[in-house]
Amino acid sequence: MKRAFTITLLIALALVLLNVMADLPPHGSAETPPYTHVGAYYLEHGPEETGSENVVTSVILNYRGFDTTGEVTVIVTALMAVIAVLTGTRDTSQEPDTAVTQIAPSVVVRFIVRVLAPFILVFAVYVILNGHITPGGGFQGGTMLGALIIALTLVLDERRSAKLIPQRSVRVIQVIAPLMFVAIGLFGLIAWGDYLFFPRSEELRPIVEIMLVLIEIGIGVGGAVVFARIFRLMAGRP
Amino acid sequence: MIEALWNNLDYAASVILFCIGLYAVITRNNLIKKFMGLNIMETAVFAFIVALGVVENGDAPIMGDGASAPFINPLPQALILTGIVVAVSTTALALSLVIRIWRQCGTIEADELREAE
Amino acid sequence: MEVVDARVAIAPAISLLCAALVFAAADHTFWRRFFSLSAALAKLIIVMSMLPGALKGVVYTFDLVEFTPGVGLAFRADALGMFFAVVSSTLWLFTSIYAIGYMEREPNRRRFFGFFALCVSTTVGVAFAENLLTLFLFYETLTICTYPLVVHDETPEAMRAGRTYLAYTLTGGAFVLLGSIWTYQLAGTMTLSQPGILTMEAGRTTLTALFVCLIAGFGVKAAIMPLHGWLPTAMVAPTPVSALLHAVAVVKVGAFGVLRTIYNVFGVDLLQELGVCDWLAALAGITIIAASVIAIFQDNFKRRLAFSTISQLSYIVLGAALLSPLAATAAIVHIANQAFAKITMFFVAGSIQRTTGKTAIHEFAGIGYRMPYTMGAFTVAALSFIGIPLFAGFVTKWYLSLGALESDQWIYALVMLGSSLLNAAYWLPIIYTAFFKSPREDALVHEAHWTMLGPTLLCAAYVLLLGMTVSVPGMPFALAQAAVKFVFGM
Amino acid sequence: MTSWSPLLALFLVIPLVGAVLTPVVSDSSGRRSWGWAVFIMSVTSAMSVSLIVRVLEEGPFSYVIGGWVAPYGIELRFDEFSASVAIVCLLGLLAIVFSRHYAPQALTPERIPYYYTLLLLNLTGMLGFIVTGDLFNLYVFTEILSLSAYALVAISGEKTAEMAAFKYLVMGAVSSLSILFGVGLLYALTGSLNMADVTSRLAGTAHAPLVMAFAALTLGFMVKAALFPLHIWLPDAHAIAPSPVSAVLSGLVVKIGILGMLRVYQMAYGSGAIDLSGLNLTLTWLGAISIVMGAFFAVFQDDIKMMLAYSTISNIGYIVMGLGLASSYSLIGASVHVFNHALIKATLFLGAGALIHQTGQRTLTGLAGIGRSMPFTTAAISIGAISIVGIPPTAGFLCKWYIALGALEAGEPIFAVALVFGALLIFIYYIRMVNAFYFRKPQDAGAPAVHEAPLTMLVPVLILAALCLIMGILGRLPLSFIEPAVTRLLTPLGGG
Repeated sequence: MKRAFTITLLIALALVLLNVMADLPPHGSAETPPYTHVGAYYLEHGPEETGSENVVTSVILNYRGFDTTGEVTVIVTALMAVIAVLTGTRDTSQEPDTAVTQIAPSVVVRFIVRVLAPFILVFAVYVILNGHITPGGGFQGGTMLGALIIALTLVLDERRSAKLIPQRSVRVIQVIAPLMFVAIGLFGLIAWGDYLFFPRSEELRPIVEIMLVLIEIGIGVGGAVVFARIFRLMAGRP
Repeated sequence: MIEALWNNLDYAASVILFCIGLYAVITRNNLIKKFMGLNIMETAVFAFIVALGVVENGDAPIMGDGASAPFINPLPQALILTGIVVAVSTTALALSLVIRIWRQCGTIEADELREAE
Repeated sequence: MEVVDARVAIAPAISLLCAALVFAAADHTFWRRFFSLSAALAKLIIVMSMLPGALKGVVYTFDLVEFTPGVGLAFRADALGMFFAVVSSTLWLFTSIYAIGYMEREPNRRRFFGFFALCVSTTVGVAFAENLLTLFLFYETLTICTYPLVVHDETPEAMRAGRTYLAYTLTGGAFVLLGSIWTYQLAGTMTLSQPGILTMEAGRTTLTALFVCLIAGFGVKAAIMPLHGWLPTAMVAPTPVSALLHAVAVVKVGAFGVLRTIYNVFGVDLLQELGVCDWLAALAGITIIAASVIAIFQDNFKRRLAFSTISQLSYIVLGAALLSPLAATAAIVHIANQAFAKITMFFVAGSIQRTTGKTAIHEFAGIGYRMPYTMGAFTVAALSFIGIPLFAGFVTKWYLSLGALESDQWIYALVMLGSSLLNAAYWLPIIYTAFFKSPREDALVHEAHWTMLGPTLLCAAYVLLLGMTVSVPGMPFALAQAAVKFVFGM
Repeated sequence: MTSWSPLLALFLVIPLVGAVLTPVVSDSSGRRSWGWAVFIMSVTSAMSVSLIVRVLEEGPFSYVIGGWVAPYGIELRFDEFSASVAIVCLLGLLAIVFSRHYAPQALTPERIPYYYTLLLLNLTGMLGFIVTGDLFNLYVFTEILSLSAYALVAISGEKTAEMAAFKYLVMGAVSSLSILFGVGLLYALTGSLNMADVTSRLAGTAHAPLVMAFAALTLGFMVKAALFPLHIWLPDAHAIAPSPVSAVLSGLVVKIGILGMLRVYQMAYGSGAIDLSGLNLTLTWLGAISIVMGAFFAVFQDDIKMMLAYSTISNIGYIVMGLGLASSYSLIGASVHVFNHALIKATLFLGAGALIHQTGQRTLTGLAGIGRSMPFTTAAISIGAISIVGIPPTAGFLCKWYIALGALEAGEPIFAVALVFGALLIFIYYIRMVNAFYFRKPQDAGAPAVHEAPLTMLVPVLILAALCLIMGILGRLPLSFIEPAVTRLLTPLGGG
């Protein structure tokens, strides 16, 4: 009975939403408010004001840089939350009973992953570094790097996979993303008087490029370590 | 109304996906299935917002050589990049909570947990 | 003639300070007694120092804090407020002396005396309140301060009495809050300095609803019949608390609130137009008769006193509801007459309980021989209630009947006569058993401790004084007449 | 110094960096992370004071990040309503000071540094939420504060903590999604994300999506504010969380929902494109039901923190009713009650936390007669109890007075009656609490001698209790402070 009630409720909600969607400005046309207002400004002034051809990266890092600062803080909050919930538990059953340790991956998987690892690494680094020229950027590269570390953890035995993330300085690296972003922001504040300010003039373009790449590296490495650590924590390893 | 809806088909699809996700969240008993439904809802909303920026035969907003005039609006894509990472974070926390619940109560079925309480 | 004078604010502040000192004085009894008595004396002196000015028509005001224009805490000692403050501060002095004697071996006296002082500071606060908000503030704090006194013994029965007490008085407080907000919204101000701030343009139904709301709010503490439930059950408290509750603080605050509503919030002519007061007068009349009838059948001495208080309080409400100058004088004067007479009776009840441990009336056989002075004081108070001339009670009954005839509602003159007869019916048997029945045990004189006997005799003397010196200028009666002149605009 | 505008950006960045660095700074014992957290919060509080002084002098001001002019970049806007950052900083600082002795007893040592990190992140999220003027930035900060709130509920590791946190997470995530959906719709209609810009461009847009956008936003914020039908997650979450966290959750995080609704109202009234009378009526009715329902359930609880959690629902009912009545008096009352209720609820939760820390008992019967052995804490709790009921000299009174006045002015006496008698119901369960403390014998006389709470717990509770009284007496200050913002909010509607 409960199920029938929820279904009718959801159908009603769907109908209301469909009616709303019908009245929205037509999909795909160039005259809709989003396309003519802020979006058009970004497309028109993006490259020459922010120095990066990839307008999406210029929006993420430059126009709406504060959003992305908040964004990397969300990842770090997630990591802190996972650590707070999973480590230091009171109950005695400490042995990690998840499936990761029991099923040893077949030799074919182990071999292919070990062969592909360097290529994935190179491609990930490329995506991180060229975020402002070609599609990609800190987040995308960071996720690839994280996935690589997770794949290697699955494949390698505990002793060697622990070395993938440097134990001593892990507490700093995992928060490098927001730190780097804020550092560049403060640099902008000190040098040009406004927080997160990227100079617009032509001759200062190299400095802007360096700032963008630094932020990309920060997000990439930070993101990768966060994803890998969340995975290891869930597997019951520090 | 129908022909306007036909034109905005992408938005309609995201609405349907949203309702499926909500159905899963409400009726599914297993905690993991519950927030899988949540992920479906999140994807639906992200799809809707990205679809807002699409332009007829528009090109990706990369200003390199060979890119033609009507570019896709970059702003929704930037927003959704953030949205996806938020979804991942919520899922990570939800998964670790489920692991803790499993270790403490031995079950992740919502009704059994309610009796155990 | 308005004069800004800090004394109006100092009077309530004194007992707040005393309460703090008593709480701080912890367990060494000497300091606690010293603080209570010195604060009582200081307050009495301050209030008395303002009396001559008030008699000449000077009104002392003092603004404490202003939340927003028209909403704030402010004090104003007009004739009515002055009258009530004089009565409560004199009685507080007597009750403090009596309480020191009575509470000799009781546990946690620190808490008792601290909240005791707080209670009376709130009573004087209500007396001097300039607007409904200050009145509501002290009205609510009074409830909170008297709660620990009612549940002082911490027995389950006391806790239950405390719970009923809170249930009634808090609902009353909520009604008063609703009423004051509504008045502010209708009249734009809440001041009690004018003879009536509301006007007819708010519409008959809203005004009647507001009147019912305010009267219900104050009526709970004035123990008008349907709302009187808490009063008999609160008898469980120690006697000084019942004395404080039933003669000085709580019930009088309720009656005072009713007077303020009728005279200062609505104003006499608006009420005449509304015609709501006839219902109130009828209700008060019924309460007087019904409470007296119930009192006859009460064997426990304090419960009989409680029902007699309910009926006496409705004298005040009746006097106010008759809307005639003479009845108004009677209502205001009765605050003093009832206070002194009732407090004497409670002191007597306490002395008997403390010395002989008896509480039921049938055990009082021959008590007159063993405690002649205490029972003598009781007889004076009883005669005053019955309304024998030369006693305070007679003054009220006389003016009330005149007022009833003046506003041609002769039925209430009959009610006065009937209540005198009923009073005789439940006081005289006690005097008879006390003096004319032979005592069972040995008859050696065994009076109460002087700290308890002194205040009893003083109050009885005061009852006599009030009764005889009606026309003497310096007495509170003149204050009552000044208040009536202001309210009726004569 | 106060007019240096990038201070507004630093105001958010410094606590953010401080929060993120806490695990790096702390050693195993967690003492250093406590010191670091107190330092960061004090710096942030100082900045919030200078910002408020500036808004007092110059009125609302804003700062564009990265120098991009308003609709193209992110604009941080600080108006009278954002003065509530003061209460966030104050309460956050006192909660952190309070946890010095509370955390080692309630949590395992490894979790202490992460406890302070999550607390700082939660406070940063709230500060960001209040100060930002950009819709999507609002969503991001909501996520930061919600995620840390879910984890803080689960951090105590008690039996039902994880389940309560999971329930809170699912409902919180759905509500954030509905907020994002509302933001997406507003973006589709106006093409911009800056609140002021959206307000100016809203007129003349299609009606159905506009109503849906506001409905989605308000629904999302109603869940965050735990309004009546969507409050199910609150009692378990606030009762099981460690006491300083419950104080922050009940005092602040729930208020974020209210401040979100205020932002929505600013946009709706500013643009005038939408008639909110239907929404207002539902909000008022839901508020009234919340008051009575919250108070009613609280009466039957024996666990002291569960009782306080239900009283939060009831007080949120007051604030939402004030919002729904949409008259200038009730709006002023509601926005000041956001401030005062945070103070009062924090006094009660921290006081209760101190009691539980010292005696290990959570129920009223267990805490009987505690008044004698812990006089100061129970005195503070009694002051908190009296002010939550709204007895005149305390902080709670003025707001209720204004909301009731607003109700009467809006011609709805029924709500004034509901408000006054709701306060009555609330008083019943607080008298039960005070009754248990003072007027009942301690249960087992043989219990080990319970002595007063340590200083780091006692001082915050006493400061908060004193503030409850001071804010009551100085009632005029916040009222006149909020007045211009409310009149500005209502003027497009003809003064309200």
